[in-house]
Amino acid sequence: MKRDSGIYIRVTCAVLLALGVFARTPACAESTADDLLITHGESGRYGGSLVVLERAEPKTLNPVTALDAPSRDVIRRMMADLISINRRTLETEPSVAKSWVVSRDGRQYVLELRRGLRFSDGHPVDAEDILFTFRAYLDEAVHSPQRDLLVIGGQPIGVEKVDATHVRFRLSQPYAAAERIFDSVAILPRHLLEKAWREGKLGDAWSLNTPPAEMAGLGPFQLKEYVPGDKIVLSKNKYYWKVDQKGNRLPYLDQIEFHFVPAEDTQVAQFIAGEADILNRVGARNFDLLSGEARTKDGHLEDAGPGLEYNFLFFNLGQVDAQRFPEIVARQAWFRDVRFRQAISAAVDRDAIVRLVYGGRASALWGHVTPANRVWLNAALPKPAQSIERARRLLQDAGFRWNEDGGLMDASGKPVQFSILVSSSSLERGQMATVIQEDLKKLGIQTQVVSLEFRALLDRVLNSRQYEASILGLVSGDADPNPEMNVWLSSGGSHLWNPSQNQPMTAWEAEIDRLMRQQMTTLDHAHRKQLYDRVQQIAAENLPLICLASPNILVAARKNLGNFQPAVVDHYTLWNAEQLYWRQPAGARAQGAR
Amino acid sequence: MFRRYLLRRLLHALFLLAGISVLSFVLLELAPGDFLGEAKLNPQLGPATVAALRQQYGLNQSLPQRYARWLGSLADGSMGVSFAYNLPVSTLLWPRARKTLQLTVTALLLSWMIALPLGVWSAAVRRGWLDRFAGLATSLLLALPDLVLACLALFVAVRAGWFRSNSAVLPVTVLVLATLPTLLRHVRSAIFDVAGQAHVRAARSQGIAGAQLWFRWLLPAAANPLASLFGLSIAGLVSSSLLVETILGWPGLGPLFLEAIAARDFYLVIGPVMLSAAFLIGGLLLGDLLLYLIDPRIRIQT
Amino acid sequence: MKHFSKQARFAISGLICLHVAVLSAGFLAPYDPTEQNRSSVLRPPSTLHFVHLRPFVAGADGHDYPLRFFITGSKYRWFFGSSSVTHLFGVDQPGRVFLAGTDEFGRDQLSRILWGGQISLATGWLAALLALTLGLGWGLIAGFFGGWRDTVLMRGAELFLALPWLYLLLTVRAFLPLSLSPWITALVMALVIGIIGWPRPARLVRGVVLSAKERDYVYAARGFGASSWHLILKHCLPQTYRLMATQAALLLPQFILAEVTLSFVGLGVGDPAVSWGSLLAPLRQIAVIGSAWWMALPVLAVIWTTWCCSLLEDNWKYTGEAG
Amino acid sequence: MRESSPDVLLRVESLNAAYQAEGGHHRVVRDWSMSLAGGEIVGILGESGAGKTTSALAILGLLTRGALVTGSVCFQGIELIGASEGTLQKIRGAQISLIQQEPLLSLNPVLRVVDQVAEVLRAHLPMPALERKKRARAALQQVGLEGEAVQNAYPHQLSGGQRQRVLIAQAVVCGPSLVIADEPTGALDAVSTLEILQLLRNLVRELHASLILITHDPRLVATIADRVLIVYAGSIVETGPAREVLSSPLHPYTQALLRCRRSRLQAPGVLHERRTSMATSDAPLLSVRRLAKIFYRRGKLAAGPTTVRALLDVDLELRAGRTLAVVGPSGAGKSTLARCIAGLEQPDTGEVLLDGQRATRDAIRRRIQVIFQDPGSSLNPRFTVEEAMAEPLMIRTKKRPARLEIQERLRQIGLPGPVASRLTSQLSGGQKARLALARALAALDDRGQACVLILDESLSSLDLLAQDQMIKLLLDLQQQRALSYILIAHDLSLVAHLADQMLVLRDGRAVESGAPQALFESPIDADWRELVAATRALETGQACIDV
Repeated sequence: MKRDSGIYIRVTCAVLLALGVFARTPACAESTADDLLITHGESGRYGGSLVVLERAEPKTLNPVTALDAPSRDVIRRMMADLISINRRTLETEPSVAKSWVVSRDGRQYVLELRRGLRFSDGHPVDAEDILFTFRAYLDEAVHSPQRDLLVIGGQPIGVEKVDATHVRFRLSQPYAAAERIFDSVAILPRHLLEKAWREGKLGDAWSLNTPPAEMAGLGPFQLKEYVPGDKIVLSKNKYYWKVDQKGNRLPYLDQIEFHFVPAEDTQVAQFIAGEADILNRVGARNFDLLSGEARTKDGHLEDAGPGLEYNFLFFNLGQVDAQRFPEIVARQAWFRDVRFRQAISAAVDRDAIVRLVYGGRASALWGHVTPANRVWLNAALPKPAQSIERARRLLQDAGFRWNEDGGLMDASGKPVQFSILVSSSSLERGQMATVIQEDLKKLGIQTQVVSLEFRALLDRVLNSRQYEASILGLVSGDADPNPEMNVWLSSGGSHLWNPSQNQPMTAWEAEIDRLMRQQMTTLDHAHRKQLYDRVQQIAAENLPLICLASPNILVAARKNLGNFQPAVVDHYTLWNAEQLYWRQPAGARAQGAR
Repeated sequence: MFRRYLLRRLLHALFLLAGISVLSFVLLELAPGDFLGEAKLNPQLGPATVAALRQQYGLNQSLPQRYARWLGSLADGSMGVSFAYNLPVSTLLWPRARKTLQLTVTALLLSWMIALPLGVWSAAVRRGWLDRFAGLATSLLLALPDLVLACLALFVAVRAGWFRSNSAVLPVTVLVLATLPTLLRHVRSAIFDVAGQAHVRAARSQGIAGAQLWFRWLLPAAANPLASLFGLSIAGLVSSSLLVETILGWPGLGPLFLEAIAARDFYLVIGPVMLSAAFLIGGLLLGDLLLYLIDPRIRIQT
Repeated sequence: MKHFSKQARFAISGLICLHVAVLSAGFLAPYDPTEQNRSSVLRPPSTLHFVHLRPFVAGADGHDYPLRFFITGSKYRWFFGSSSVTHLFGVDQPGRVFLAGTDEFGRDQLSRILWGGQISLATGWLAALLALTLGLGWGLIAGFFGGWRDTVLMRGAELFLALPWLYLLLTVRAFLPLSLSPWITALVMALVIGIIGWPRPARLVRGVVLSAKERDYVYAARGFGASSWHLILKHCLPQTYRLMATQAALLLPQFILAEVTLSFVGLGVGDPAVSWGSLLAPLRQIAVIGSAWWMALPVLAVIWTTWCCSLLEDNWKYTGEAG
Repeated sequence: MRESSPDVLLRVESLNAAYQAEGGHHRVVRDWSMSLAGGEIVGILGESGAGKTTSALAILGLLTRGALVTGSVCFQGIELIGASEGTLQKIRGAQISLIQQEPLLSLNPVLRVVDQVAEVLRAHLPMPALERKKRARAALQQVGLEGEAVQNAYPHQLSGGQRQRVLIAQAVVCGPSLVIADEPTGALDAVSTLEILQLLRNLVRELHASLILITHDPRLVATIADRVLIVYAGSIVETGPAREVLSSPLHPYTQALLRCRRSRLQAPGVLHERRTSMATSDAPLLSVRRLAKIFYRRGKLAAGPTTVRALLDVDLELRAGRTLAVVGPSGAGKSTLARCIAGLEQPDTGEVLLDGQRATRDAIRRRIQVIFQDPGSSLNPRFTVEEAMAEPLMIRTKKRPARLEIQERLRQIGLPGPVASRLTSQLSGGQKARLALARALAALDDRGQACVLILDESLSSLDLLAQDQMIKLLLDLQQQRALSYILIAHDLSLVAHLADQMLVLRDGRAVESGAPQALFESPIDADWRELVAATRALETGQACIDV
């Protein structure tokens, strides 16, 4: 991101300078005045179908109300946003908006729309569609899960039409990297949805049972067919607004099929059998299995390095009902002692976790920002190796003693033991608990791993607070710190160790609150980074989350799939679906696989 | 008499289903966590939105209110609304139930078609080394949980290159293997129970022997306990089918149900629960009716 | 023992051996079942080679370590309480002997199989006992009295069969304390499995009682003025003994394995406790099946139990007719 | 006895059969030798346990694997002892047919009878299914089972006589040259017995086959057999032409058997006269007024309910110390009547009065007891004799009875000390019957009130000698304790021997009643007349069944 000294900051992409050059290419012959986006990457060939596997079925195709990952995966292929975040560079880039200018105070954005855009049903797009889209998202009656993102400083962002191709957005307060919020806000076709919205039924529109003809979007693909429980088939949107460097209109693929396969093992089996073309994510063991499998010679396995997922151990530091759970309250005295948490952190062998749990395909973590997030990572954080001696010293300082059997006791002579909650559906976190258990045994701490069904676990952590320690993982959808607000603000619902506090309970939490709020309204990147570095430092010192490891993004695809460039944020493999193509003639492959 | 009996049993079944639905509602309510539990973790969702959603889904209503509404939704055939899908449960249920039924009916027929001759054969060679081997093989199948069996089958299929995602061969095989040992044991012991009866010696004294004796004479006589088992086996198959479908990616009720359970999608859980309860009760009823048809002696008892 | 056939004697001694081995797990197992050897992860079973008839194990450092008997190792507790450090066999440090390989954490599979049997067998037997007792009582009453009582009880059993158990278990888990000691867990599991498992035996018992109560000697005793309880206990109950034995043999392995499902809702045993169910859990991944066959060895323990029980059941069921 | 005629069909030489038992072998068949010519009818006469059935099974190689068989059985030149299963299988049913005793147990309960006959054909003669069914129907027709309804019925829907005919049809459908009939008339009344005997005789004549008739009843042998073998305790003790042996028996067993039979042939009512001297009050002890009971049966699928009238307005009176006999064909409602009187079944209408008063449950239980059809089945096979004896006492007195009392009671019925610890299933038929009697007596109250004992065919299944012993015991008891009996039986000679009064039931109605003498001498009801006639014919050995 560059800045100049003018009132407006003009952010454009270099490629836009070449605008209009390809106006007369055959692919877009019918709309000579179109603003098309020219993509990087190889120019491919047309045709073919791609089979992608989803772990679950999408719940809806309505972009406004979609909550779950599979729905979003499919919808993103069908819809487009104004500005999007490049999944590989993690920086914003123009999408339906050709360019935008930001006012100096960061409170006004004027976006310029591409001309001549059409929805996949051929209906032209204009600024009214944009206004409708934001009206819909911001309508409280619709209950869009994304509404909160569009409410800044308690005020919904204001949207107004400047002219047919310009839209102005007003923010009630400066908001850092505000253009990132446009990512994933899908432009809705007013001609198809306005009626439903006026009737208050927008939430019910575009369910899985809606006929494809009643849906349209600006994404590279459009709905072709839905087979309940089995698959969703998307076909090419012939009005898509991206072209390759030869001016060929994207996408290359005729269709994408999303097959619903709940078990990872079956996904792997389907990939080996040649029935699936892409594995969006596999575990380390299956990755090794695939690499050893002779029949996946035509498969390309890629370790895309660490993602944005961070797994951590945390203690219950919140308010617990002393009458109902006196035992937990008594133990919280240890958990609240920062030296205790530091000792635990020192005793945990993160390298062992990386090796045993992830087969080496992960990074050990000492802070919540993973190495994948190079922009925001505080590289200065210390990365101490496992040290039982240091842990013992810390415990000794905190008044803990050891009995003759080597068991740890607190100052009052009570043996130190606690339970670690893990989700029974997460194999990896269960295994981490096993490693930690053995590590802590060396400190004389007995731990019990309690494996619970995920919802039951969440209920304990967030509502009943009947737990002592737990291992969870969070995945950031974006590299920016703003989506992490809910985790780090003491009032946040994902402030796991002590959620939804009215007042920060400790000084360091208050400090983090202040820093996080400040960075949000700071427009200067360097300053923001400074603030966020400090957050990371405080977190690493006080260890509300004892971060353990971040698994690598492991993906697989057919070797002859062109432009396959896995990203480290979701969707790892399909983020550039419009550019994917089959290197061999499509017919030959189709016969081979299906 | 038969019609009255059938009518009475159907009435019982209806009461039973009503009871199951009430208990299911209570149990689901008592279970920790609810549909919006995870929403708190979603950084994009504020507490106000969560509260609004809770209102929209009717999660803040009392249990009797919700039950009454659900009963009402039975009348229009929708069986309530799935929170996640925002669709009537019935539209989600039926296409998948058909797939599940396809799988279970095939597996049911196949496993019985295998279990009957194999069970009779194993009774015929009783205590021979072949019978012991069969016993060991059934022990092996009994000792493997359904989940492991499914994974093993998947692995073998992949290694051998037989794996096809759209074919029902693998799930049916797993279901058959999972059901077979119990059926085999019961067929074998039912045949033994009959083999000691006087009419068997009478048949032998008339020169009836070998396959004719075992299959045409003994098997019908042993059908009584097997008819009850038939009913129970339907129920068993439906429940293991849900697991196997999820693992092997069969587009039946299984994945939908397990996901709904994990998500606490209230009515979407109740739907399959009621459906599988109906399967189960239907299966037991079918077993009793079958018994009635197979065993003429039952017809004179009340 | 002289009333038992050769087959039954084989089965009984098989079961006794198994239980003795499991009870003396600490002595027979060379290592602590939770001890992780993070440098020896997923090792296949050690091969023994013999030099002058003495068995040796190849160590990671290239040296050979002789297998020693009655070696001193980690401390363990006998089931009757006293603790000891003597193990039946082992090798000197830093050598390691893994006769059944190691798991993902480098824990000795053999030790885990032996120790795991304690909870699994206890749970299995207790659950079978409970399910059979409940089923027996229910089936006796339903079958003997018949009429509306039969209808109510049998429909009740069907209700039990059809309930969404997963949710009940989740609820049960929510009301239990946060962490349970392994033996309490085993008890809870046995209770839960027993309570879920009784309707099937109940149906079968009812069938037996239905025919048993029509016997002439029951009529005769009724004619003498016998009370219902007399008829149930003296005449109907003994008729169900054989069925009970059969059911016990069939249910035991099922109940041992039911733990796998229970651990999903948090009712299974968690680390550091071991059970056969939890040992089988890694087999749910094809990557494990494909790369570490020895992880499937715990199945043998379950198969052995199942097979012995089925041989015994076979014997129980049919010796009456043969003799 | 050895014959070496050229047309000898079956030759048995020194046949021995033994079962494995604790501490060695238990020899059941000892050194049998016999031979059989084509077309001959031989009777094997002996009491139960004498080895009759075992020998038949041994001939066909049907004994269990634990049994030890030696000797030689030569059938048409083929040695059957030690022959392969395949060889035997071809002979069984096709060349030698066995008609087993107890037809209900010998038929598959879940197959239609026509199919059961067809299965035998299937085993021996390959032919299309339709043809097979036709031949099976023809065979059933031949044995007198006509009409699809009967042929398509299941065994439990048929009467005893009909079931027996099905077994015979099975036996003859393949045209064997030897038929072995094991107690073919066991539980049948005189009319049916005669019919079955006639049928068997005609069939073997038609087929030019031989017949071995195994029975405990000398009347049957006298009626159709050419030759007879008398068996006692596993050995053949006497053999010769039937009439000769039966008219002048040599062996003491045969003599005792026939003596016992002859005592029944005395004019009916002899005992009655003997008893009229006994002082009894004229007031009836038990009276039954207009008793009715209706059963509902499930009909065929989708058919409406079918009612079966088991009893319709039955009246009866019984004085203390007297015996009332209830006779009638099976299904006439005899057992239902007994159960209604004993309070084991609730009648729909009508009442049961004891001493002129409506009887309470408790009174009924203390004063009326039933001994069932098969005394063996009324004893729990898991109980020891002592436990079985203790049961009624314990129930009545609500406390554990003294060992001495039990032993005293067992001694009274002739079951000595060592027997007490045996399982009831190990007793002989006669012992079981006596134990059942003792149990019923123990359940009755001793407080001097007159009691009723209902004997529901309790004597029918016993051998003649055991029956005789039992009758003596009953008569003694009647005198000692002023017991009244209701005797339900199909054996008219037995009834005539014992009863003071008679009631003839048919289809739930009382068709005749009165003193036995009157009923026997001037029968009114047609069926009853036929039954009396048939009994006479059997008793006198003058049945005209020759064609």
